[in-house]
Amino acid sequence: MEILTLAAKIGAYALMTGVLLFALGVVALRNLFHSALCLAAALIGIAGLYLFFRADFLAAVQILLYVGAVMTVIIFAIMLTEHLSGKTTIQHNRQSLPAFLGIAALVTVIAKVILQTPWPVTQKALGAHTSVEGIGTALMTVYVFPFEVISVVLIAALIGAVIIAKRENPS
Amino acid sequence: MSGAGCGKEYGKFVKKSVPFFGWGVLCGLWVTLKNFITSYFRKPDEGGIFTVQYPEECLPDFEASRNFPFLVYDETPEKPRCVACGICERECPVKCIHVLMAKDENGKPLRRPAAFDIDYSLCMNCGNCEEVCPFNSIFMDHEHKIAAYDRKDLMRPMQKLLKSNSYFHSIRPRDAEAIDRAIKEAAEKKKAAVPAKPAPSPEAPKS
Amino acid sequence: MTLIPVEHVLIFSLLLFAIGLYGTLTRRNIIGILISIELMLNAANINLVVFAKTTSLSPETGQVFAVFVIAIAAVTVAVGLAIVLALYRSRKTIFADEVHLLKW
Amino acid sequence: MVSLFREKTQRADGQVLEINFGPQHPSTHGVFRLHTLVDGETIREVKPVMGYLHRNQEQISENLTYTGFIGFTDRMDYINAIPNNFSFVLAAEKLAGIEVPERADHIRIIMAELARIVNHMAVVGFLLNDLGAAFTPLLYAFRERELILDIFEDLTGSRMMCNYFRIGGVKSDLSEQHLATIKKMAARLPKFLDEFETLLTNNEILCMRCQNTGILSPETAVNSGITGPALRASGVNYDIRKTDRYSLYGRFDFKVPLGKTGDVYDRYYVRILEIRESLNILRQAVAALPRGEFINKKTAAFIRSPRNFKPPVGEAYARTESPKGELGFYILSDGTPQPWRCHARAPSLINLSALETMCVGQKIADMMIILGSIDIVLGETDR
Amino acid sequence: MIFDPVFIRLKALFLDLCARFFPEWVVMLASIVISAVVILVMGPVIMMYLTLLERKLLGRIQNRYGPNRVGIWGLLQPVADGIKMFIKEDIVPAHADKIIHLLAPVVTVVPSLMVFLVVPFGNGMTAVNLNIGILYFVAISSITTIPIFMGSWASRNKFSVLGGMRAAAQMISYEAPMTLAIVPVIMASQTLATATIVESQGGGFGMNWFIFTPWGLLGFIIYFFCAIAECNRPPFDLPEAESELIAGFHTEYSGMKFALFYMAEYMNAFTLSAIAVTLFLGGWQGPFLPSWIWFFGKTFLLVCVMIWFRGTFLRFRVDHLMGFAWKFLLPLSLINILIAGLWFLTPAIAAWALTAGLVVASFFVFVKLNKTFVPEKRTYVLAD
Repeated sequence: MEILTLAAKIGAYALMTGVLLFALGVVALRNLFHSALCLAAALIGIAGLYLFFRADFLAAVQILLYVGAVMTVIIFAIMLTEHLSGKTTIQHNRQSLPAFLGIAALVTVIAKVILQTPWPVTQKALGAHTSVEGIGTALMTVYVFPFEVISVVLIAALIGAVIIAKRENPS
Repeated sequence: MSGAGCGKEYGKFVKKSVPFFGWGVLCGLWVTLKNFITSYFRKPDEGGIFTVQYPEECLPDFEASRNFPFLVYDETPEKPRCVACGICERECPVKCIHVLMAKDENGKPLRRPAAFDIDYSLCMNCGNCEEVCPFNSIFMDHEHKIAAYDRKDLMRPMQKLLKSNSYFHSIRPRDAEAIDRAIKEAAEKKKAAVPAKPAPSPEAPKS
Repeated sequence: MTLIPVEHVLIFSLLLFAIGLYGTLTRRNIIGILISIELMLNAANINLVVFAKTTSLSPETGQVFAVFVIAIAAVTVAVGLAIVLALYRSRKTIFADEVHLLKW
Repeated sequence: MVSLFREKTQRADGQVLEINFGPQHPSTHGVFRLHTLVDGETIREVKPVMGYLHRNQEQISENLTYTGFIGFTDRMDYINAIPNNFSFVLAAEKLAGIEVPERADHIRIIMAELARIVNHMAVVGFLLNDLGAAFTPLLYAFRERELILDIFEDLTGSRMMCNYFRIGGVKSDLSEQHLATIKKMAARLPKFLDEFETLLTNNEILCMRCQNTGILSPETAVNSGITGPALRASGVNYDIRKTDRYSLYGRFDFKVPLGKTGDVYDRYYVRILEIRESLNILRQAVAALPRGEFINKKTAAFIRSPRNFKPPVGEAYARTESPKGELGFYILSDGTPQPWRCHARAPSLINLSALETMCVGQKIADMMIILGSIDIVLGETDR
Repeated sequence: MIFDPVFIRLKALFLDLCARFFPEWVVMLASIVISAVVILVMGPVIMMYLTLLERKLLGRIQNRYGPNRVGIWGLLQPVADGIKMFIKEDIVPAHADKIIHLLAPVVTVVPSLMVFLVVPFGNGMTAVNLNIGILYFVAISSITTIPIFMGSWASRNKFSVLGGMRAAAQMISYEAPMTLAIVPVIMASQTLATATIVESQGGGFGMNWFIFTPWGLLGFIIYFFCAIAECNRPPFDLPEAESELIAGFHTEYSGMKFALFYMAEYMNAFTLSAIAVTLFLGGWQGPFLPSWIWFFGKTFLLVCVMIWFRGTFLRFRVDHLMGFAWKFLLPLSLINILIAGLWFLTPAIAAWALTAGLVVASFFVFVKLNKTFVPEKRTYVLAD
């Protein structure tokens, strides 16, 4: 049976490198439409990762919300703003070198911190498989206040987006 | 001018009111369902399936239907009725008939066509040539399978155009008898009046 | 979950966050910036889930917070793109460095 | 491709697209281009571009005899040839002062009304096909239309290119057997019409799509010279069969259906009512068919020798109520067997002039059904 | 019923066979591979014979025969279509974005195949019994907007961009009512897993399928309309409306790529009606016949209803489409959740009367609110 676990491990690492590659695609590609599609692929990869962590409710929500809704809005925006000819202008501004150096420094610092701290991995948590019912009850009992606040924020965003994007109808 | 008021307002043609929102659509669904079910057992002429499986079955041709012209000969293809007078060539609206009168060795015109071509790719099946021909020699055929790989094949020479009088009887029985009767009468009148100047060309009353 | 040590996943989400940050800083197109912000939010989400699975007492908290983060991300995209559309309609351009009325 | 709207697309804000609903588009009923300026889904401007099917028919008529040209008039409004023959022959008779025997006139009216039914069924069928009913109403309408086309083939020799009318009468007589099939068809058609109406007239989606789209007010209709069902759907009571009473239309009593708002729905339903009225006339004409010859004795000879038909010098204009509108033929004769000038007043061309006023502000999907509802045929528009 | 688990026994037999020769993990792998292969074979075959079924039924509605030249009753017609699609030249427009143009058909087919994972074909015959079954189905069916965008944007042609925009707008606005129409079913069966949903509808000679409850009927109607909209079939086939946009987002596709789009559309139609059967028509529950015959019978019945709709309905316009979803179906589905809640709280008899009355009342209230949808009454003058 350990072959299957080995296969799962290799699968997880492959998935992670895949997501990183797609993320690089998002940042580096000149054509905006291609980078949006790379983001979609990265999000699906991350949903796969959640499945690997046996958080299947979250994987489904991630695909439903991110890939289904957020990506569609982004592609709508791309379609409305880019004219069909699609001649790609330069996509990166001048600060790319200083930004790269700064981020590299940040990464080394945080990586050192991650590798040194002894993460308290408790055996009990590993076994527990969070089911959909668990999340449902948590949402409705412990986190009911943030749940209501989120719905208010969503309504506010909805109305705000409509007002900003609404075109004053031509007379 | 606007006649909205001047006619009697017919209540009958007020569009029927719809009991509830989805009613019209449900009636439409009922009509298609009814057609679907009855298509299995209704006879073709009252609304059943009337498709004809073309290559195997074929719709019977109507007698008067006109497709492409053809020449008639009485006994042998060498003696067609046509006398190469050229009236049909002149009257054809699309100019698709070309006639050449035969000449014997010392140049005297014979009353026979040497060449009679009809360009089937130009012909529009109007049937004028059949009407204007004084010698009842050109008629409209029923045969419509004339597809060809090359436009040159559609230029029909005389040999291909000539068809026997019996074929003419087979496709258009009524017209054929009327014309034969007219020709027989004209022949007797001519025999009876042989001493006198031959009668003018026989008037074929079109039935 | 015991298959992969926690550190590897954290390194992975750190790299993802770094790529997102790089994208936000260097892209000229505002939609490109919004896309990179999405990447950063996702990196944070992965951390939430991993910590919930390995270290916390009640395993659902991580996933519930992840759901809230996804909702917030949807809000940012919706409002951000509404602004982008209004901007495109009035200025015909959506390049961040060309929209510089406040700069003198 | 020079763009008519080049400067407009640059200046306008928002997503202004310049789309060509090009010559080979599935729903423009033939070769016809709509050069449209579209903002999102709503239409800003429409410029019809025609002339793809111009065959120079009027020039050809100048070196053809009158009988020879009748074959060409079939090809103008190729959906039904009879109304074209009718008005050309009427113009020639008015020019030469030939009167038509009773039986010939009755046969002409029977054929004209059959052609009107054929045309309205085809138009309603194609309009609903544009609306997307996957061919079902079209095939129901065509199932009945086949019966009439069989009558045409049996009588005139060809289903659509009839070439049946001659100056002074018709080419061949209407036998008893033809009358029987016409009566059988007339008996069966109302049953079909009721079924067609239950399928469609109260259909919610049809009402949603067609009501209040492409509204043509009576004033603009009259000013832009629209005639036919499109005009009557806007409420203007103008039917040449009633105003001119040409041929024998004075003897038959029939009604002229008028709409009120003049939108696509009214144009669709006025055509269905007109089919019922045509059936009415057909029954009366078949009942009142007298005996006698089917062509004026003097002009019968001209069939055999068209060159002898030399109308006097002069001009004549005769118009009839073709299913698409007022179809008129103006013939100028210089005494020779060939007309000096022969011009056809094609209703499709003139009905197109109101297309832009109807389409501006509507959606793209509506433009197609508005075009379908005013029922144009490119053979007649471009001649 | 000996026929019922025939496929399960077949698979078990095969697994014992290979258990003798291979180690333990290969057997586990084999069982996954078997169900995967069955789905990968069954999907396209179902799609092929759905196209034939559609052309035959449409023919019969329109008083003509369907295809009957290839094979006895035209049974080999799908094979002929398949060969035709292989042979046809694959045209890629000059300015098109080559990679995305190639990728779009692939990305359409993948989600429609993945949905088969969750469909309960028979008693114990679900490929993978995920405990988030229905949520997985909703998530995967929400991905289908992305390939439509890819297809329309990559072809660089105005018609396909318009078609793409319309398709995406339609997909999103019909996803909301569909998801909300599923909620009452989850409330009734207390679980997301499809197999247990079907089990909770068992017994009583089919009388306690969910469709026989007022909220179930309303939910089924809403779900069915959204399912038709989701797979772009008439009366919602606006994105590829031939009369206006030629073929919408797959205008520039031909040959095998077009076949993939075509296959995805029909597989979507099959899976959406399969899920409709699972949720509302009691999946494989049925008195005598084996379970999978019940399932396939009901699904094909629903697909025939979709084909029947295609033969009768006209096409919606874009704003009607949106209005119908947001202003009519969405409020109805929200009210439906309320009604389902009342249904579980009130005792039996009162529950029936109350909920049935509420369902009818809400239908008429929302019809009144949407004045534009109700057709006007027209009068016609017959002047002389």
